[in-house]
Amino acid sequence: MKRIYLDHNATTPVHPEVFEAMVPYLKDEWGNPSSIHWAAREPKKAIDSAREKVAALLGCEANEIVFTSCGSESNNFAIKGVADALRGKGNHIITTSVEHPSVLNTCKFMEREGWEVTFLPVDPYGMIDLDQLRDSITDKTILVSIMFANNETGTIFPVEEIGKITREKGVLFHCDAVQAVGKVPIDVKRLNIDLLSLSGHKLYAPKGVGALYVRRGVRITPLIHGGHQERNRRAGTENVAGIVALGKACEIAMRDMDEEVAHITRLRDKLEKGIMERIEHVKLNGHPTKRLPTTLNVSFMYIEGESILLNLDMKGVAASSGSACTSGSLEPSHVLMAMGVPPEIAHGSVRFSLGRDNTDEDIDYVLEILPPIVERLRSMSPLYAKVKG
Amino acid sequence: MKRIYLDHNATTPVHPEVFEAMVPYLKDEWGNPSSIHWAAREPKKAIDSAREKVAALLGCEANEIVFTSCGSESNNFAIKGVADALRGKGNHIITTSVEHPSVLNTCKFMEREGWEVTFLPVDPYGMIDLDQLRDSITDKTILVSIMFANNETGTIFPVEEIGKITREKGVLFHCDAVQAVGKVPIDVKRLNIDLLSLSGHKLYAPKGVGALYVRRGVRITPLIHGGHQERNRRAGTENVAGIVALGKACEIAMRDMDEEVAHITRLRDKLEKGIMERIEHVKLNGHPTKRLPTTLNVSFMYIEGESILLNLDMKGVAASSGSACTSGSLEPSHVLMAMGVPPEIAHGSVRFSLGRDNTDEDIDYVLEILPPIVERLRSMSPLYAKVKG
Amino acid sequence: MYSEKVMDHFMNPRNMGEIPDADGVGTVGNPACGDIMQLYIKVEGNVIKDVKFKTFGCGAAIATSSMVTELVKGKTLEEAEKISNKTVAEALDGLPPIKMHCSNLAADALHAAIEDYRKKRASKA
Amino acid sequence: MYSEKVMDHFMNPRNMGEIPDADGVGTVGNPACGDIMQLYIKVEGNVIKDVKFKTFGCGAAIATSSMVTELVKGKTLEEAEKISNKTVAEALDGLPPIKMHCSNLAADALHAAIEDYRKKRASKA
Ligand SMILES: Cc1ncc(COP(=O)(O)O)c(C=O)c1O
Ligand SMILES: Cc1ncc(COP(=O)(O)O)c(C=O)c1O
Repeated sequence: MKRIYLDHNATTPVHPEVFEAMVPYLKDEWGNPSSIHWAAREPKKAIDSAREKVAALLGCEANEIVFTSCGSESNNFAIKGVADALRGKGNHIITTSVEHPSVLNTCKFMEREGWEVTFLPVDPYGMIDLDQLRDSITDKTILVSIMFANNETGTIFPVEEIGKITREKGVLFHCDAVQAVGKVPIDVKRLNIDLLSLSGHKLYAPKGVGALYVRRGVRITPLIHGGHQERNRRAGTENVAGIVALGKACEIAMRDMDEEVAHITRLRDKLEKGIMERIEHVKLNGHPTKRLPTTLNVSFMYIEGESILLNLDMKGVAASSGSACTSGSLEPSHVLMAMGVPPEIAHGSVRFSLGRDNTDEDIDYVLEILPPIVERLRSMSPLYAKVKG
Repeated sequence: MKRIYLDHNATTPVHPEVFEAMVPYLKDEWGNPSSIHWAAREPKKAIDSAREKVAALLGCEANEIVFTSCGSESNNFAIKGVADALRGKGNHIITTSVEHPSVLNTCKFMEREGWEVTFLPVDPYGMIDLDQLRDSITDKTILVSIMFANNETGTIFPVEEIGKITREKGVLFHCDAVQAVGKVPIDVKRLNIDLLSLSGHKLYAPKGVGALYVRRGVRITPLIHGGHQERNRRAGTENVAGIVALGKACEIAMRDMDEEVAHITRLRDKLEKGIMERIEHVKLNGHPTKRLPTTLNVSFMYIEGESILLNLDMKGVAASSGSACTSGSLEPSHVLMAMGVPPEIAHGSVRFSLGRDNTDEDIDYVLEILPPIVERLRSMSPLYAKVKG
Repeated sequence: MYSEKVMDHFMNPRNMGEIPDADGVGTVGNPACGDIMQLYIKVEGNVIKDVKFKTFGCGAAIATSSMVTELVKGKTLEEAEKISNKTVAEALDGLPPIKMHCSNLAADALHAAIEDYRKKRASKA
Repeated sequence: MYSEKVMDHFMNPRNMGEIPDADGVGTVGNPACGDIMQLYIKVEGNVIKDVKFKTFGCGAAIATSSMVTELVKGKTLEEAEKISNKTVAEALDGLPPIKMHCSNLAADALHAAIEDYRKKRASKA
């Protein structure tokens, strides 16, 4: 069967070069980098070199990178770690209502712990209001956590402006850039970002490795206490193969980003245009232009997302409805709800997210099979019957 | 050069069968197990099957296993998670003074958070006093965290008796079994263990994966908040390849444990006897019999451990002095200090830890090169000069 | 995630459509929850002679709608009233736990249609 | 972790041993810290003619001991007094940060030996 993968925001395949780079650390170079004998030498060097590659992609120093196990850990570490370290200074955190659950639920946990959290609303494009952000910062505020780009809609936040505001107000800025790293050029110094989360499996490295950039001088309490790894910021024997993979993936991202983004953007735009031309009653979710090149989120009105996905899957096409991480839930996407999308339209949303290996044929195929699927489901829908009269 | 690895308590090589088992999940089956399309199917099945294998080794149900990124995360999760969930019930935790830093430093962090922590002392063999444990439990106690076997000395704790006491007193028992899993049969139900930590890279799986057994009914707050993974107990896209590897490693451990343990015990005893016969002024650290089959910790009096390790390393022999995780520190081992070993003798400790691939030739070689190394270093030592008069 | 039977009923739903001159119509669910089921019945004597559905919802919602129409066709009203959401789920070889509640309303739609039929008859009589 | 020079001095220490009739002996460190260095000097006129060491300690401790004996041999006492722990570490192409303090006491041992020599001379005079 044809297999077309359009769910790269959920996870990406492991890049063959990444796989090759990590294999030696699963076979012969399995030593513990903290040991002081031969078995440690190569793994230790490999970690140092990976750290430099990640740092190069973000425009920071190698020792500002802390390796973690995933994007969720990075987000928990950033928020809980900064909050703990600065609890003498204030008790207020600002975030948005469209963050990934690993930020949102962490912030809700912090509320339960007695912190005050402002969840900034968004407009119908999923954008925050910068004035509202500025006005929300009080002398009790210690942290602003706002994502670089939204995983469901691809909407890109005005990170540079947010960085200016937070720096000016003297509060820390954590940015969940899990979806943006490798797809958008990021320079943490220029953007005044103090902490930044990323996750390997969103940029062609395997699952099980992530990183948190922590600007030199930012105080942070470990989430995982124990040994001296990661300069006392994250205990646990290092996932050497995973870290090597992440380093390699960052190196490849730096090398290929321009070309890849051009390719992906062209295909995404072709898919978007094709859908809009072929199918009626389709609503674009997210910002029309300030958007990740990978992402197309649309609602097919009068029908429900999962039933579309199942039909696509029967034809070999993988997509998603909201974040894969939240698929355990039946609530309509919190992101679309926050954008004011009516629930029945939110339920009909499908996210297509593209990657480096997608081709024109992939898009042509989807554009061929999608209209009859939508039509068939609409023919079953009591809501559509009303529209058709 | 000859390469003889006697540092298996720091980390183990990846078993070739484990490597083979995980490769497909790094190459073709890279899907996100939470997705609802073809790419998720195989990864999801693989995680379910790995969970059953881990559960089988521990004698528990599959849904009592939560996958984590390492032993340190499991320990942090267990202690912080139970403490948070039960904070209405009490504010007292009991542990020992010889735990791994990931327990010890977590408990010190808890103290800073306002918790009361009892660090039970140990006798010269590294054993706790069960009466003292029983007497330490008050109606404020919510958790006892005691390791299964010590990573530095191999001393095995009376886990069954501890389980009886904690169950009788109605407090939870967390057991850091990172060093014991795969080397000692463990049945969490029979032993009345409520939470148990393990780490993949200590049993021939790669670094970057661990697990926490959480008995059904035990309330625990996540350490990593976010998505619905691991039944809402640990957010973050699953490290599928690592989890598969851990499952395979547990399966192999179950299959090979008896044979392996017999082999390793024989070699360890040969090494121990050989050293005692060939070298004067050597002190065994840890319990002479209640000890992991893998571990031999000895102090070479009048000389210092690192200088022995460096000499061994020059000859291709990898060993360690205290836990590799603490090698960033210059303090003499906290474990040996707690056992009352004088600091200069603690500084002279070397831990040899054996594994499945070690051979008689390995031991013969070490017994050949070690005496001249010790002699040479002693000839440089002002302390030895005094003894010799 | 779904059983083969669910997927079969989802991909090839039985009795999909409307009955313009239905004797009873039942509608349950609401768009906010992501599921709306509409069931039409044609009753002769005491027997359900024809039944059709329209559904807005996920795979489970569509499959349970289809299954309930199969279960009910030719049954007396009393027999039909005994069919529960659980019966429907079992006939489909089970549903994922998370789908047991919200997307498993087909029997409720059936009962609503029967009630509608009874009300209409009562008002005619 | 260690430079090649450190490893060379560690594996092939220069001037290891004691001088039974030393003119000055310096001992620094203590076993609790894991390092003890003992330095013996033989002085002629104002010049260090011979120097030997004994050390209990890690690689850095042994290498710095060896290095300081090389640096100091043939030097005047005044020149020797200018040698600092930093001088020794630099002569070894650096030490790991964690070793810069505790295991880098060789110059201290040297200064202690010189002081011992001066005291002895003073008490003889
Ligand atoms: C007893 C014990 N607990 C916990 C750990 C931590 O395991 P990891 O390095 O996987 O975090 C270790 C490893 O050094 C250990 O020996
Ligand atoms: C924006 C964003 N943040 C965080 C995460 C969490 O990353 P991980 O699954 O690696 O924990 C994701 C992945 O779904 C994401 O899209």
